[in-house]
Amino acid sequence: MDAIDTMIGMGRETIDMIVDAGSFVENGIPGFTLPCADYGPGAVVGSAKMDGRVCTIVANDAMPSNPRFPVVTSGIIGMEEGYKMAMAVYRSIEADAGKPLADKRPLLLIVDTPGNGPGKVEEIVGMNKATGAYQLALAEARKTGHPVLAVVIGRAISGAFLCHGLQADQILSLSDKYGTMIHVMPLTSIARITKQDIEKLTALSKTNPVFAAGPEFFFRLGGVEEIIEAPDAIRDCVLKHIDEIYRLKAERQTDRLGPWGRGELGEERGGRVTRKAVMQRMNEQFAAVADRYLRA
Amino acid sequence: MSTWHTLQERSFLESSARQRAIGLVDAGSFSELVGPLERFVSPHLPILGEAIEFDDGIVTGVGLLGKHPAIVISQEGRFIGGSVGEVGGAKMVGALKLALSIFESLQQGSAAEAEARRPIVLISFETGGVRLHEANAGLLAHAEVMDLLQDLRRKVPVVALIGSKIGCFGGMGFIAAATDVIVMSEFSRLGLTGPEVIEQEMGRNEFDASDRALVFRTTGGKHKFIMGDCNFLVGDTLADFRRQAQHVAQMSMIEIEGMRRIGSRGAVERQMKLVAFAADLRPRDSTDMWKALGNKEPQQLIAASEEEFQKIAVRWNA
Amino acid sequence: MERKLRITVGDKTREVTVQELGADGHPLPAAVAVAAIAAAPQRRPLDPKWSTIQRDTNERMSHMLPYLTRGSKVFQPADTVAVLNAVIRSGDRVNIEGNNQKQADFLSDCMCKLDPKQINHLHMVQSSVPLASHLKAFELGIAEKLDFAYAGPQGAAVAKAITLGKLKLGAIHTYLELFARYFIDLTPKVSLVCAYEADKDGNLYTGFNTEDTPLIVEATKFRGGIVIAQVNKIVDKVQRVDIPGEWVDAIVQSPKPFYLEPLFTRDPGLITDTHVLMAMMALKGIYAEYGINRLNHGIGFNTAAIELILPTYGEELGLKGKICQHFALNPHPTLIPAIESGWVQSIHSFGGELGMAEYCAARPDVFFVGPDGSMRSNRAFSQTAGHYAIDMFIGGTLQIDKYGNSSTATAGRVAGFGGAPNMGCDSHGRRHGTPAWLKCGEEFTDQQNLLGDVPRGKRLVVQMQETFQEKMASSFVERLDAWKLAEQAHLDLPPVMVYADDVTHILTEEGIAFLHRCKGLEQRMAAIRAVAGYTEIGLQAKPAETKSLRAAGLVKTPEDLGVDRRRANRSLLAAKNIRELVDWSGGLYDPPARFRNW
Amino acid sequence: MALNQLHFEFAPATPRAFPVAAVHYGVVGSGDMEVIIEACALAGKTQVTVTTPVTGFDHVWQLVLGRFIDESQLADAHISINDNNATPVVVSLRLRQALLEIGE
Repeated sequence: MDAIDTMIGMGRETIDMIVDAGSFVENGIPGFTLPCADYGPGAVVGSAKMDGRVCTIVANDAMPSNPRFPVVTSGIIGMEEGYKMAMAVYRSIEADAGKPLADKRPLLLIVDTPGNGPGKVEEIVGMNKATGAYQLALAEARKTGHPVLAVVIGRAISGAFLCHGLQADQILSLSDKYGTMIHVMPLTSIARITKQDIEKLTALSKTNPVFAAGPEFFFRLGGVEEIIEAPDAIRDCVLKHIDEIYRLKAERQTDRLGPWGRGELGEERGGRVTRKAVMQRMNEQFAAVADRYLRA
Repeated sequence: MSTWHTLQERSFLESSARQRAIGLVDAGSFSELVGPLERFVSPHLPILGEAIEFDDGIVTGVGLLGKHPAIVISQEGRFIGGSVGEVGGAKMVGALKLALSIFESLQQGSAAEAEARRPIVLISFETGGVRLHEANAGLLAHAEVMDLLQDLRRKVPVVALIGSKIGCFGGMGFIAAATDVIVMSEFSRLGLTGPEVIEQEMGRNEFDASDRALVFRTTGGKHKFIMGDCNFLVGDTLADFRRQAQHVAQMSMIEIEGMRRIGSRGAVERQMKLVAFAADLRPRDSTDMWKALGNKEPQQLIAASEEEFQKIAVRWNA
Repeated sequence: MERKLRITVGDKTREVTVQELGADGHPLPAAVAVAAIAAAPQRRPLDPKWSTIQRDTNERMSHMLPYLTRGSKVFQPADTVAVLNAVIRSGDRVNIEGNNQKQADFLSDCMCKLDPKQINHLHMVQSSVPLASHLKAFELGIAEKLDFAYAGPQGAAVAKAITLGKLKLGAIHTYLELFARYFIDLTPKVSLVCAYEADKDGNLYTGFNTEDTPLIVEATKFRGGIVIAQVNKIVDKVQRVDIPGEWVDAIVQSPKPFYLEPLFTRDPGLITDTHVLMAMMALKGIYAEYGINRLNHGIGFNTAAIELILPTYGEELGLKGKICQHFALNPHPTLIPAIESGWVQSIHSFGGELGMAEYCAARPDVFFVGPDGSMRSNRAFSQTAGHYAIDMFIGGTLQIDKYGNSSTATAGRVAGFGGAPNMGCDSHGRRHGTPAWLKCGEEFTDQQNLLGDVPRGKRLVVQMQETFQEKMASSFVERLDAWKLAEQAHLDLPPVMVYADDVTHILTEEGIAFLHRCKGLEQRMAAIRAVAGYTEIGLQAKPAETKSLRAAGLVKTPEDLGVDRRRANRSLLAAKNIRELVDWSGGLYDPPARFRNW
Repeated sequence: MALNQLHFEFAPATPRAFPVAAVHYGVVGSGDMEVIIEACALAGKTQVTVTTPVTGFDHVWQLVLGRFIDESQLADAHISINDNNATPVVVSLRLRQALLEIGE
């Protein structure tokens, strides 16, 4: 493990590092079936145990390419992948339906994805639905009481991070010492598209978290809960946060979790300070005219 | 002057975000919330020397559709492509949160009253998604919006109205997909990846972004209607869109839930069938898909007026 | 020893060498043609001293013969380079057909594959060089000298090639001027033209996009040159013979249809409120004022806006039947609503616009449609019509100097003139009178001063230009960039599109300057300043002077014209996007894919 | 390069007070601008703040705005403009249209 300099492309290995030894059963979620064995091969889903507790794993596998959709390679989330991930979540929710909060299985998202399928067929069929479906599934899991924890081990880029990560209760990230990438777009592309000077952007990105790339900046914006310093610390950190999420859900402190919780955290950490003021003002202004709309 | 009556016959495609917001709800009923006078401008654009807008490119407010309070979110494509940054994102999130709280407060009263006054959310999309100048804040706001869409499920219908120049792409393409009902005109587009990026990824021979006919065939209103991604295809006036919104406001929540493309295991299973269909077909062009679905003359569909088209188009049905 | 066979064509007999025979033993068509020339009854035997051109051509064509399919003038696309190699010699004057619309692109590409060691120093004489391959021939050293009219997108490449010494510039012309030189001192030896269809005998159908072909072929073939055509399709019988097969030496079906640039298509979606304001000013202040009935519109959003408010604002002003009835004009899609509303009686076109063929064919009362049912354009005739038979030219530019000279040249770009100056000038050979022409002449103070008591008319030449363009680039300048360009590119004179002495009106969003009504240059300059807004030129305007110019009717603001600014918005446009143009046309207009918005 | 803020003050000869609390008009598209005009007690003067990425045209702003004030005699008002490369003609047009919004 000492030799590891990056975890990019090691989605499957990471599962084994985190879960109880030998406990991962690929596709082994109750009721979960696939149309074919190599369906959405860039997504790995299944059940495992963590400290003896059953959990659902949803991870990226950067190695295989999708045999039916050629643009889907190297961990890209294509349509099959997105729906496969969504199905894993829905089946997990169903498996624990009616159980008390404490018995809802956690969902662990292992994130290493460079994007969504950028192809013509994807647009013809509607790539946006696949990733949208997965996000809604995760939101539903979270709201029905499942702890949902994402851990970024490699690439968490733009739309793919939105779908695989940003709907979690909490997000952890491996330190950028391991090449971890979290961003919407590399600075060079931002510079090209916004017609800004790259030197200026680079200088600004050192201090301004809103467009800079990297886990540190997302941490300051509340987008990342905690940064994990080394791969061998992932398991403990994951277990700690799952316990914390269980506790917060039990205490009905769900406002401190999920995308909304990250908004609040971003304010605490000084990263997104206008957000709250905007919403407060909206509520005040509505209050002043509410009668017109509620009693019309 | 943008009076409501003159707005009704106005082209939706030509209308600004504010004109759309005003015209989509009943005459004189729109109250803008956190409007330009509040001057919540982007704190990030000035650092980059980029022009700012007093409403940050998103109009939010409340109006009425009959007795239904309508929470309106309307994006302005002319300001930095309708992109979503921290302020605009917060306005969207705040408006959706407001819809939820209106719903909850109405639940306090009689059930009949709550039903009769059930709020509705109208989102007039015109955006490419995240604003790159404040990308991280924009991205996080997208996640918040999605989270709230799930909160509103089976409570408050969320309607996507897509009829503007830029269409709805990027992260906002996910958001639109996750709404309850999608209304489009044939002049607008919905998707994830913009044409230029597809060209860049696949090469010009596969996808020529300057071929607008191809671009519209792939992501335009007519195609989305055939694929079932858009529930209603309407004409290009504000009145056309408003009438459709009004219609949705009166539908039952069960009916509305039935219009969804995604958001349940059953819906996902239906989509998986569509993906499998595409995997078998390997369409080189959306018209291959149209033909496979039983549309014999794709060219006729392209040329057809919106009304004619609705009569003859065969749609995907899982 | 050379073996010769005797063959008979008509009533004449001639000897043919064995090399001129096809595999079946019959003479090849070019040999037949040569035989025919030799056999022509009215022709005396050729005196070698006076037929050097023809003998040279015959010799070259004999090298081309092996590539022609027997019994026809057709050669295979794969043999194109070899055919060109057979007929082109170093130092030749060569024409590659192409204007701002259709392009003989395949032949142009193939010409670049010639070996520059074998074939070089070509002198290109052609309307335009908008393709990359046009410039490549210079970079490769195949071509050396250029006489042309328009460079469009290759303007920068032309400038660069000149600077690098790769291109020797003859002159930049206007179209009509260059066409004229084809018949005087710039006759092509080899012309590479293009057409929609050909039959095996070389009859060409150039149809809707006839454009420059007849002129090039006539100039070339009647001076013993060689004409090679690329065609989209070889057919048994062409739809209409636009060019007789006798004037075409060889044809090839190009792998792809020839490139056609939709240069005159303007998306109404991009017309701004300012364009509408200026269009309103133009209609009220110029069209109505002079009763403009015979005219040409330049390319641009300003003129597109005028076309699109004819059925709305024009109708309201009661101008239908009084203005805009006869055009020399490309088939502008934005004119469809006015045509459909019955404004226009006739349009003769320089070229064909992509997507408009079916519409034009379906409106034979308006367009020049042949007995076969398709339109024919002809640039030479339309340019002539535009030069002599119109009363007004109105168009935009890039820069206007303080004297009123205008130019589209910018530093580093040799864009050329195209055909606009043939219309944006006074035709001094004109002798027929029309009310608009006579009224303008009467008002033309400085001209009258030179003529004494003899009346003479004047064409209206209107420059319609916003004071600032995108990114605050000023339209009014102290000195045209054309001067700088002339230095950089070693031009004889700065390329001026429209000279100040030809301009009658400058129309900006600030107002209209009636330059021809002014006395002398000083007053003209004051009138220009008065409409130049907040540009450096405009800022030199003196309020008192502007006031007196307005009082004298030499400058008119929108208010002076009674144009209501509140109405100046896009809602006045009869069509607001391409789709609405299609609707107006009843589905006959088929816009190019890149302009579609549905 | 940050955004530039320009400030101007005008004193119209025959002041006409702005009749409503505030009006907003326009969209900050490329080559366009938005404006807010608000009533504001300024002793018969009008102040203007322009926020723009463009530099070097301060004198043009001064003139365009001056002409607008001359024509409208707008007084006791504060005008806020967000500009994105609007040309003078667009600026004049939007200012006039803003007044038309309130029926002036």
